[in-house]
Amino acid sequence: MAGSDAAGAFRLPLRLLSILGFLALWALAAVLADRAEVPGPLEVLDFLTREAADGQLFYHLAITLARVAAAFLIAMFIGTAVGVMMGQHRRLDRLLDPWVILMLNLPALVVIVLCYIWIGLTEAAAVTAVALNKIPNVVVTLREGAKALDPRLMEMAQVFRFSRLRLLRHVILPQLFPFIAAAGRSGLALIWKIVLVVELLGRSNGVGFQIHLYFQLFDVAAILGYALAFVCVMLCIEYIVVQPLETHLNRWRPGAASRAA
Amino acid sequence: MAGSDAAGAFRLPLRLLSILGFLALWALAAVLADRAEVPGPLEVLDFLTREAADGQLFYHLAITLARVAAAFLIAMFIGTAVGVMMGQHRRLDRLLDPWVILMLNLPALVVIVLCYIWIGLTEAAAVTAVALNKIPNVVVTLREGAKALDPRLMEMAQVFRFSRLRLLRHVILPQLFPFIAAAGRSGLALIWKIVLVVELLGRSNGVGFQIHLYFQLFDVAAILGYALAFVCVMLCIEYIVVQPLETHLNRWRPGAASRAA
Amino acid sequence: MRHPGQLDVRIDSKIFRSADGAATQVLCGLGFTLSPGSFTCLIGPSGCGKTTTLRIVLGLDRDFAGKVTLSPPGLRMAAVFQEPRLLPWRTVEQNVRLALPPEEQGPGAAPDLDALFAVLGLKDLRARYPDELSVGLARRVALARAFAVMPDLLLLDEPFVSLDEHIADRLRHHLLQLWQARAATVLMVTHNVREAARLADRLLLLNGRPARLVGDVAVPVARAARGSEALGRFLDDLTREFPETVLA
Amino acid sequence: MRHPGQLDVRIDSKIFRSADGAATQVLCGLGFTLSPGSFTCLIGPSGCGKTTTLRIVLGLDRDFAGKVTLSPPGLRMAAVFQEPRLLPWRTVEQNVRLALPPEEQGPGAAPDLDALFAVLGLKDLRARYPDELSVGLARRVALARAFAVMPDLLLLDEPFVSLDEHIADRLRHHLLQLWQARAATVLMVTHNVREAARLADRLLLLNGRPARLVGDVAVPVARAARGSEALGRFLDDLTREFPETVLA
Amino acid sequence: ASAAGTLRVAVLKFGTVNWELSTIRRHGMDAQHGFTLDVLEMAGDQATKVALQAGEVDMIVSDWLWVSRQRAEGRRYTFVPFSSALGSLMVPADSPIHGLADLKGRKIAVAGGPLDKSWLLLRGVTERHHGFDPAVESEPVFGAPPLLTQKAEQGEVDAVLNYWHYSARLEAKGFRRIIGANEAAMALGADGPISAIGYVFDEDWAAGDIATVRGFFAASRDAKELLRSSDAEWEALREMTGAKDDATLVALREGFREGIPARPLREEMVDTAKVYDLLAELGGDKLVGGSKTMAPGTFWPVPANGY
Ligand SMILES: Nc1ncnc2c1ncn2[C@@H]1O[C@H](COP(=O)(O)OP(=O)(O)OP(=O)(O)O)[C@@H](O)[C@H]1O
Ligand SMILES: Nc1ncnc2c1ncn2[C@@H]1O[C@H](COP(=O)(O)OP(=O)(O)OP(=O)(O)O)[C@@H](O)[C@H]1O
Ligand SMILES: [Mg+2]
Ligand SMILES: [Mg+2]
Repeated sequence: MAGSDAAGAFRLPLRLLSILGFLALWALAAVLADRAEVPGPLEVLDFLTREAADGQLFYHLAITLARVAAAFLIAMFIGTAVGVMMGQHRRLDRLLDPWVILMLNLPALVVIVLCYIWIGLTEAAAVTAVALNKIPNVVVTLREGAKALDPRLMEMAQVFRFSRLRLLRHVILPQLFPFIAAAGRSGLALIWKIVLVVELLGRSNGVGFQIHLYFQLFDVAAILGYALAFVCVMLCIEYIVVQPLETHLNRWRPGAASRAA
Repeated sequence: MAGSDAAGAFRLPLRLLSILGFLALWALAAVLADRAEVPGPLEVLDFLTREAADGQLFYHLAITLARVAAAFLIAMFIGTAVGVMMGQHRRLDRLLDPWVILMLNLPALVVIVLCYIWIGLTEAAAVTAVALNKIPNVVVTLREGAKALDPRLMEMAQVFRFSRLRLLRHVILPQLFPFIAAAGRSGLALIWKIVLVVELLGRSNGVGFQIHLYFQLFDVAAILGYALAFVCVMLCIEYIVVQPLETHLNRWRPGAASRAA
Repeated sequence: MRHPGQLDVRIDSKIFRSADGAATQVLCGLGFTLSPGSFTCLIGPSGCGKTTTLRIVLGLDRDFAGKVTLSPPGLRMAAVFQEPRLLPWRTVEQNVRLALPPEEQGPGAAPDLDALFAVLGLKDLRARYPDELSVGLARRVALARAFAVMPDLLLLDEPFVSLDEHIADRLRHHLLQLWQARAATVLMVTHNVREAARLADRLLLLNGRPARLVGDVAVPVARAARGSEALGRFLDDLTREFPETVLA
Repeated sequence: MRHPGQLDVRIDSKIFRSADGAATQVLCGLGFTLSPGSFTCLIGPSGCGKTTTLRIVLGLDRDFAGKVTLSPPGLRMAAVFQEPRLLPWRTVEQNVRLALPPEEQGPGAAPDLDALFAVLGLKDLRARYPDELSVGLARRVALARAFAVMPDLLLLDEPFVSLDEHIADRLRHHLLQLWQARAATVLMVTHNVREAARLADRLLLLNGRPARLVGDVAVPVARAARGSEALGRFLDDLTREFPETVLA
Repeated sequence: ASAAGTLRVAVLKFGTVNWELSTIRRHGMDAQHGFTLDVLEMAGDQATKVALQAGEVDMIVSDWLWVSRQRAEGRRYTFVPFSSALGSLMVPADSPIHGLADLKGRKIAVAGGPLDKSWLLLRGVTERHHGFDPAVESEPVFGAPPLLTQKAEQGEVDAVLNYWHYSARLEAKGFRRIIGANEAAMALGADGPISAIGYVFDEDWAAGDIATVRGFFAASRDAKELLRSSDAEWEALREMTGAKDDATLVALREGFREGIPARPLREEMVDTAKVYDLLAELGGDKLVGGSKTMAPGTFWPVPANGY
């Protein structure tokens, strides 16, 4: 596309602009509302610096991130494996399908409480509960991906006797990539939301624990502070890890070269 | 595939088998655990019949379903539109991207509380809060779909001067279908989970309201009863509406004819 | 009756940037004018830039130095791409009908496609989906789609490969009929020089890296005499004059 | 040195069921044996079932009545599909290397592909991605992939379409060399009867609905004499004998 | 704000406050006192706060700490005691724990989080009388109250500090009470039991419809009186309490009756202020939001009506 080169140069400014625009809108809304339940960005920043100064912020953030990371890896791994198998084998799909729908629609609360009751009030129970909540989502997304696999490429691989590993790495995974990206990105967000509930119900630290503590006091600035601190971490992960990786993995698409500049 | 015809005949039995297997496993677990907080299927069924008899079950189920349906339609519609636009226009993508990540990672709690405070404790606020929670997930999934659109078909449509509507209906939507299916299926589940929280925080009816009431009494049979009642509704929707629709929309895939039998 | 257009093509330079960062100039100083109602064939070695030229003419690639003008604007255009490019989720007939201009979309306005499908041997396959067709059948559907539009300007990229000679001959004949009936302007890419000489008024020969116009030859044989010896002599001359580009 | 295989093909019936529920019998009572080291061409009108036959031979379609035996099992096999079927996310060189048998995958064991790429005119394109290639170039990569495997059994589905005659001739020559050097068994589909007569020992002619074997002709011209008049005469005879199937 | 004469209250559907409100409605006490009671039943504590802040109801039930904090931030909420039943620390019948000193190194489940009043008081009294802080030398586990009750029954924790009605349920199952939060407060200098929770509303709204508010508190007093004296009333409430057996119902009934505020408001205010200072010290800024003493006006000066 003409002009796409120029767009590359605008990337950071556009993003910055977008973030600044958000902050400006928020500040304006806070000034207009003029109520304690609607704190402005400065109040939230103020809270965050205080909380960061006494180390609380990083302590809880780190713990929550560790839980999110563990549950994410487990859920993506198991979910992708099961989803691809179900997408490829119709019998298995029919057999497991009701279970997936059940797990998908079981309220987080139920799964979490059952995990805490059965496994105990432990870290393992917390991570298991979160992973169990997320796995069916990954399964459902990756199953669609596996169903949309190009049979022509699969046939090619069969004729040239690709080993299982080669088939997976060079034929299947690249085709699943958009689905993995979708499942991963919305998955990270979902997991973090469930971690909040898990921490509320049975953990003694973490961002979710803090948010609920402040929710009892109805301290909106503190709630927003912790929420946005996590959002910032996610923004960093997105821009420092995910998007460069995505650009690299998509470099074969025509026009990718000029776009990535 | 050889034998796929035969598999068609097994479809219902396989599924039934799967559901029966689940019930059997559950009953076994309950007997083994032999504790009040692990009720068996019969206890839950008993609760459900009582709750159904006095009309409570259907009342709360209907209200929750209405909320889920409204939020689902709004979220899918807006999310698909925004996601496709972002996937197709790189500038817009860069501009809105931080907002999407923000919305994606804002805890459900924060969005819900802010909606209730700003809009009031109304049905509209509840549905808005749920839709706001889900929209970014749809956006993220459909954006991947829009990025993976086949440029060759888009060019064909351009040469033959397809109108916007024709392009959307015959070229774009069919390609987005796996992504819409993934977003829709995991979306319905996500929405229902958020509706539970919304009902906890500011409604006086609905399944979420009931589940939390019974949670305070730690009546696991009641919690499971309401959760499973909803799961049953979702199973019905899946098997009566979604899967036949999916089969119809996928009838063009080679081998679909023998598989659908 | 609308009038077919005159097409002015001037491509000063077309550069591709590939994923490894390398920039390759594919076309350089390419200029030609197609007069209304003419039939021109574009010939050149595999990978030299023929498809790129067609894409530029079709307005699908705007990232080049130069200018393409088609007057008057708003002509009916159709193309047969090098691959069939059918919508896999629409039947054969739907694929053809969807490409019709808006004014022919309604049930009443829709042209009768029976004759066209009969010529192309697609009569029994209207309800089939593209993935259920052989490659040659899919190609014929792509041809049917372009023919059904009754275009003023028709661009074809190697339209008759993967077809047996019987059906290919029938389709060449049909193409000529359509061209004459509509007085359409046709630009066709082919590797088959014999085919080009039989169909076209004029041959544009492309070669080199970057590709330039190395020859612009009017076919000197009257259409009626194209079955004869005269065509053979013309082809021999052509092979002698452009040994790098033509092997007939 | 491994030994090329003998291929026994017996397809009693092949039926396709399309999305509209209609069942079409495509092949009926097709039987032939390819002796080790032979070169056979399969010829038939577009859509008659040639690709279907190849897919059955390759083991990609098991839903048919009949039996295909290849002895001894474990032979090296390669195919050139009718479409290139490259992995779009792997470079030209990766696409070729990934198809090599496991024992040639390691960095030390990998064969030197320079000569092959040179013959195919792909030398400068090793690092390109398939979507950056013209159709003819992509087809050449698919050929390179099949040739690099050095197969005992090679199946080709219209391998030389979309190529200009210069490069097509070079590739036909290369194919013959490979065939002789490996003593491979080759089964090739083509619409170009002249090409078939130049390359093959034997022509299998397919026609009808459902398609049956209508002719099984040994090419009576010595390989050395295939440039000559003798080939022309053979083709004329063939056209006379099978007017429905052959038009040379 | 609602139409004059109507009072909208948001409460937990199965909460203790709703026992009182449903008694008021069942006996038409609202009409007797010249107002209409409109109850919005919700599923969570936070939901009632959201409802009050969104202007959806006139009154909720919460604690004076929250009210004081809100007043410090400029919102004119005020508080009228509802119950003095605070949480208590429970252990299984056969537990080796017999006093606060035995808590060292034990796993204690704490409902409501580290800023919970009862927990802070327990920490204060243990520190003062036994020389260690359970937050440091025991192992507190925070979590949802019903889940913690469950965990205590399963024996996964050694002791559980929970709201009174959860404690009452445990008592019915044979658990022992080690100390109640009110005892802790008294051990730390309060003269008598102070209220835990109370009705919370905007004082400006109350001033605008004073007759209704007075009527409500009169009705509230009548309902409490009835629940104190009549066991039959509790049969009507049985389902609402979720009691599965008679022992539980009795424990809940006795707990409720014990918690009915009986002291003069003035004395209670003085004691509450003392406890506030204590909590401000123990809980820090996080708990009280920077105001070291209880905000003036936290207690609504109910005109002499018997409390
Ligand atoms: N999946 C399918 N479902 C239904 N019909 C099919 C399917 N695949 C192929 N066919 C039909 O089977 C017939 C033979 O197809 P095949 O691809 O073998 O033809 P072919 O001889 O290779 O033709 P071409 O020269 O055009 O490549 C065609 O009529 C085709 O439409
Ligand atoms: N997106 C792209 N990025 C980089 N190079 C490209 C791209 N598209 C085409 N090319 C290169 O441009 C050259 C011309 O391609 P084009 O498709 O026009 O060839 P062609 O003349 O149509 O060949 P063929 O006869 O094989 O179809 C080729 O060398 C091709 O590799
Ligand atoms: Mg081309
Ligand atoms: Mg074929």
